[in-house]
Amino acid sequence: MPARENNNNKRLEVKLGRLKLKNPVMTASGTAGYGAELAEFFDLSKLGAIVLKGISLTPWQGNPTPRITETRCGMINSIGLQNVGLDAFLREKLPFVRQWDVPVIANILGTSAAEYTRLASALEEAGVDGIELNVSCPNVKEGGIAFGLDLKSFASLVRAVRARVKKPVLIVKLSPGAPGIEEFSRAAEGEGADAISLINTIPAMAIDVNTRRPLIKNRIGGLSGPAIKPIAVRMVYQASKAVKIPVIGMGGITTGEDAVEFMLAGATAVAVGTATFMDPMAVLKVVQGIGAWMERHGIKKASSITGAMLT
Amino acid sequence: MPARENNNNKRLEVKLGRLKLKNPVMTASGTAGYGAELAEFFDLSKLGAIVLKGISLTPWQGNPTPRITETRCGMINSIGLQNVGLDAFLREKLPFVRQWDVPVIANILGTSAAEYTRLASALEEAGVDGIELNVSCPNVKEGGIAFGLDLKSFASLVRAVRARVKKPVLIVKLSPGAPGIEEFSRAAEGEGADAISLINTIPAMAIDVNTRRPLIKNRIGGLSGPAIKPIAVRMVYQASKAVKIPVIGMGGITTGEDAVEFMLAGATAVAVGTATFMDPMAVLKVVQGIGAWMERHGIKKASSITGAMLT
Amino acid sequence: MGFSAPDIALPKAEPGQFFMFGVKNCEKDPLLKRPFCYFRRRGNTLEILYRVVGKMTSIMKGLRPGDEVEVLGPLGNVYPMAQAVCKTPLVIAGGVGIASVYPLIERFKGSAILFYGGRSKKEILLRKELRAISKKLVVATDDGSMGFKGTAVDAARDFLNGRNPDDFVLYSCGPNGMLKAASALGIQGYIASEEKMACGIGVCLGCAVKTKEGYKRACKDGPVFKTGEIIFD
Amino acid sequence: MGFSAPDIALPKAEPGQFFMFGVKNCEKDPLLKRPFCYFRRRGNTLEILYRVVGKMTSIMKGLRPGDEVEVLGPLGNVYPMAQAVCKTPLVIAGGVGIASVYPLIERFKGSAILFYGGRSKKEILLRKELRAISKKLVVATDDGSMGFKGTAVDAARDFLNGRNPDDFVLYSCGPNGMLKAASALGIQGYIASEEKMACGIGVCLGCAVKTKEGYKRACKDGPVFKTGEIIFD
Ligand SMILES: Cc1cc2nc3c(=O)[nH]c(=O)nc-3n(C[C@H](O)[C@H](O)[C@H](O)COP(=O)(O)OP(=O)(O)OC[C@H]3O[C@@H](n4cnc5c(N)ncnc54)[C@H](O)[C@@H]3O)c2cc1C
Ligand SMILES: Cc1cc2nc3c(=O)[nH]c(=O)nc-3n(C[C@H](O)[C@H](O)[C@H](O)COP(=O)(O)OP(=O)(O)OC[C@H]3O[C@@H](n4cnc5c(N)ncnc54)[C@H](O)[C@@H]3O)c2cc1C
Ligand SMILES: Cc1cc2nc3c(=O)[nH]c(=O)nc-3n(C[C@H](O)[C@H](O)[C@H](O)COP(=O)(O)O)c2cc1C
Ligand SMILES: Cc1cc2nc3c(=O)[nH]c(=O)nc-3n(C[C@H](O)[C@H](O)[C@H](O)COP(=O)(O)O)c2cc1C
Ligand code: FES
Ligand code: FES
Repeated sequence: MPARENNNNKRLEVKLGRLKLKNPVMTASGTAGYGAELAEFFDLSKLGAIVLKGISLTPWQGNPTPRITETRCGMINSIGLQNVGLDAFLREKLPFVRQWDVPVIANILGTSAAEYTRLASALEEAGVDGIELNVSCPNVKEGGIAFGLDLKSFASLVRAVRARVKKPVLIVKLSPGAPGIEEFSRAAEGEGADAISLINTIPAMAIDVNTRRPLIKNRIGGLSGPAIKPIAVRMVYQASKAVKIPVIGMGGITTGEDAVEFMLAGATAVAVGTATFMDPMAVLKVVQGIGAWMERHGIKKASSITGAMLT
Repeated sequence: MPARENNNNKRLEVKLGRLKLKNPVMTASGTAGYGAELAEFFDLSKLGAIVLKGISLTPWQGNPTPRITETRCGMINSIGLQNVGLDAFLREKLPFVRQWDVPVIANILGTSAAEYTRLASALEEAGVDGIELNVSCPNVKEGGIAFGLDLKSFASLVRAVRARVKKPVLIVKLSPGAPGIEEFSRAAEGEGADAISLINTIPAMAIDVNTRRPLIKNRIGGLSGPAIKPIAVRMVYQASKAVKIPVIGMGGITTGEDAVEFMLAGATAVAVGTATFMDPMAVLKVVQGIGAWMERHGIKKASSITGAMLT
Repeated sequence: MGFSAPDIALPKAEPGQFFMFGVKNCEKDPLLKRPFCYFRRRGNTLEILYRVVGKMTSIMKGLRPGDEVEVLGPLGNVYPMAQAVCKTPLVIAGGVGIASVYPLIERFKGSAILFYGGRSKKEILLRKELRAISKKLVVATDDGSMGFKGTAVDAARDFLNGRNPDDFVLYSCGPNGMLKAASALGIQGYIASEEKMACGIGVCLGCAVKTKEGYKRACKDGPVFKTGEIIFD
Repeated sequence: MGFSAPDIALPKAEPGQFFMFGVKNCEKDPLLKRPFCYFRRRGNTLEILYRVVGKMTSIMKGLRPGDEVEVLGPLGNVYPMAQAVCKTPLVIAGGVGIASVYPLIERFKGSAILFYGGRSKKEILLRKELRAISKKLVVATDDGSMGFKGTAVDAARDFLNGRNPDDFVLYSCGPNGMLKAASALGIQGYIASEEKMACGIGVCLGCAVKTKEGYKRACKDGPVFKTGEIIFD
């Protein structure tokens, strides 16, 4: 029934500022590469948006291994923002993912406001649909985390990038360690961000008691997955109470019901990260799961789930 | 073999300031009541110390139900520091737990420095072996969390209590949301704390997508259990690098190996919380598990595990 | 479901008590044990009766003979039965609350009157056994698909019409709404609360029940409380 | 362990490839699938060979016929076999690395020389089958409890003494130490890395292998790499 499908599609539509998404589900940066691998598993145009692996001006080689370890209902990673750098990205990666009818959101990181603005300008020119400022990567000293933890430099970074970015929607990804999630959310809104996204991974550590060595070579990495979901839902709730711009929620989503939980808490859209490692089809299953939940609950528009928690 | 047992006991000994513990394992405040219930399951004198449920000057009735919900590898609680208050504690609860040959550590909370110092004075007089300042309960506005998040009021609180407390060891329990775990640790040390303990539960939320209601009546509660262990290990590592006083590690410990992990990261002692809900004998099993690990690894003294992570 | 322990004598459980129940092998998710009422004992096997509603009960459904489980108990207090000597026990149960009152009705050896409610026919279990062990069984379903159409409390109210409430002693277990309504029938007696539990042994204070004397613990001070003791809001 | 899928044709796997393997029913702990080499196929059943070392493998051990599992694959690249037409395949395997080279040796139909090492006799599996499918099998154990006392690479070095390395093509799978030593034998060929993996499909960048051209992904760019390509530190 193509008509029904079409109808369903409309029902799932949400908006991030000027950007319309077919459905509220996107990939979480760093968990879908630049799109090529997932494209072997499903049609990328079924996604609300695809958020690409973080990119920096020059290539970064990343951290030594082991870079990942599983923990109880979660995992720690310290990839270290390994990426091909802006030039190779524009030349080799972006053209590929733009073949699909899906909004492309670039995730950027830098060591100074100047780097962020140069990245943002180049990406706007290249025609990406959205830019996500990663000011919260715990895995490299240079990963912008300084911006993520200090309100003043955070606000001035958002201001500087906003001044350069006209067409793509500007998403600011908050650090879960931000002292005062509400204040940082309001600062991002005040400086003109179109949306905020949270949460990034939470700094964490695990030690192998047999070898007595850290399970992550870099010692500290970022915790993601179902273990952090309750923390993420709480932060999304707090952030969405604090601002009027849309909030993109993420952290441990593995099913449509998890996504609905974030939306009830106040998220307009959601991103799926670690779940893709558990199952390459996870993002798509989350889209379907939201649809199924809406059907069960007689809800006509996905956008009406946002903040609809009863109390 | 009583001789061997004795020997084993000595091997497990650790010190918190002036206070000697038979072994590094204590109950986590709020997860062992005032001792009576666990005493039905095992001999309390087998513990390193017993840390009692937090007490305030006057009785607190606690939060409405539901107060608990399970999450992935963790749980959220919002008990709301329900407690009998200082007077009933001194009259009815303390005498009972003091029957055992085990150090008794009281956990206190207040809404002002004056309340904390009054509690501390009364407890010192009553002869407790240690006092743990809870400045980090996320579940009540009055739970001292303001002290836990602001460095200045935190330091002055520790100073005020320290000035009153002579005999019992003074333990300061940090908030996992403290902006800068190192600074707070150093402040506690600088103001004369004998030890710091961490982590308390992490503010979190979960929503039932069927009823669309929060699974905790108070909406936000505190996350504990194995899910948070990697975050706790990281914080213990950071805190123990920052200070010379002993660190008591907790957060998701369910086995002796978990305890060893915290000790390798830098903890001198550990506390077991949520695991007691999974199995009333959990604390004791952790003691035994540390011993078994030491045997396997040919380690003679538990105190030598502290900070012994290889890199 | 039944379970037995080959090496140890099974503990003696009394009506009203419960067990904390966990499965092995599934690491830390589900994390906590779950409470289930003492249902009955058959030889060396203790039985519980459960409904599949979520994580743990789904796993329990997949268990096979020989699988290991973790059981803590019996826990909690017991339905007082002294009054039932001179009064008629009037039992009101809803849903799987029937598991809690089943051993009680057995003890009353045919003297209990049971009002047993569920949403529909499908939810009404053990009808034959219940009829055999009680003096009178009234089934009530919300949708009228079996017996009285309405709640078990409605059915009990009809029955009491014209009778003296003082001739009866109430025993009730079921959802909070039912306990509240049953308490309002004007019969003295006992109700068993089923608050969510984390520890089951009285240390977490998670299972708080609001009573006239402040919060009490369903697991340690209950699960059985006197009618009128609990404040329903 | 073998698994089959009743409804779909099993995919064709090649030597060197692997599957990501998960169990059902255990909720989110363990969270991630685990990688296991394509070992062999028997009728409509794909087989993997595994050692019990931790969470997932312990659960796998408890699986019973009929239990559902989740399998993704085959994934990764394949041992190139062209050179083995004019050269003799010299295979060095350590521990469960034998699973990876087993189907390769089968393919070589009796032309491969296998050096197979383990800590002790207990770790040496499938000796009969291996002897049957390879031209020559040399077992090496660290403690000398079976065959050559020393590592499989030591045994291979002894064997090569006086022979021309260019007559051989190397295939090796085992712990990093073995791969490093094997690469230093001076024989061109292929080694299969077993870095820890989260996704197995190339998106997490967790399984990074340091190569002359920077980090590569063991799961997508490998697991098979040319000798000399990987930088061991
Ligand atoms: C003292 C006591 C005795 C009980 N006896 C029985 C019994 O004999 N048979 C039986 O089938 N059930 C009984 N219950 C309820 C039983 O404990 C829950 O059904 C069980 O915990 C659900 O576990 P789960 O992992 O399958 O569900 P979860 O995944 O934990 O939750 C699924 C759904 O069930 C709800 N739920 C979870 N725990 C409870 C609870 N304690 N009470 C009500 N709803 C809950 C959740 O809110 C959610 O909507 C008893 C509860 C108590 C407190
Ligand atoms: C491409 C590839 C192919 C593999 N093929 C096989 C195979 O055919 N047969 C087989 O038995 N094993 C194989 N392995 C190793 C196997 O994946 C691990 O043994 C498994 O992940 C352990 O899971 P666990 O949950 O039981 O252990 P965990 O609880 O995750 O860990 C237990 C111990 O095993 C170590 N460990 C975990 N993962 C790995 C890993 N990937 N490599 C080495 N050590 C690890 C941990 O550091 C820890 O010390 C392969 C690994 C890779 C990358
Ligand atoms: C392996 C890995 C790599 C990541 N890389 C990035 C990145 O490059 N940029 C970024 O903003 N977030 C990155 N993240 C964070 C995720 O986008 C997401 O915020 C986080 O993992 C929580 O979601 P999850 O629990 O669904 O994974 C990464 C996460 C993982 C697990
Ligand atoms: C039900 C419950 C009640 C708690 N009450 C207190 C308390 O009164 N005072 C306090 O300092 N910490 C309290 N805590 C926090 C624990 O002491 C501990 O810091 C935390 O739970 C992490 O350890 P765990 O993961 O082992 O439970 C409580 C935790 C739980 C789960
Ligand atoms: S369930 Fe923990 S106190 Fe009752
Ligand atoms: S395992 Fe994820 S990239 Fe290789």
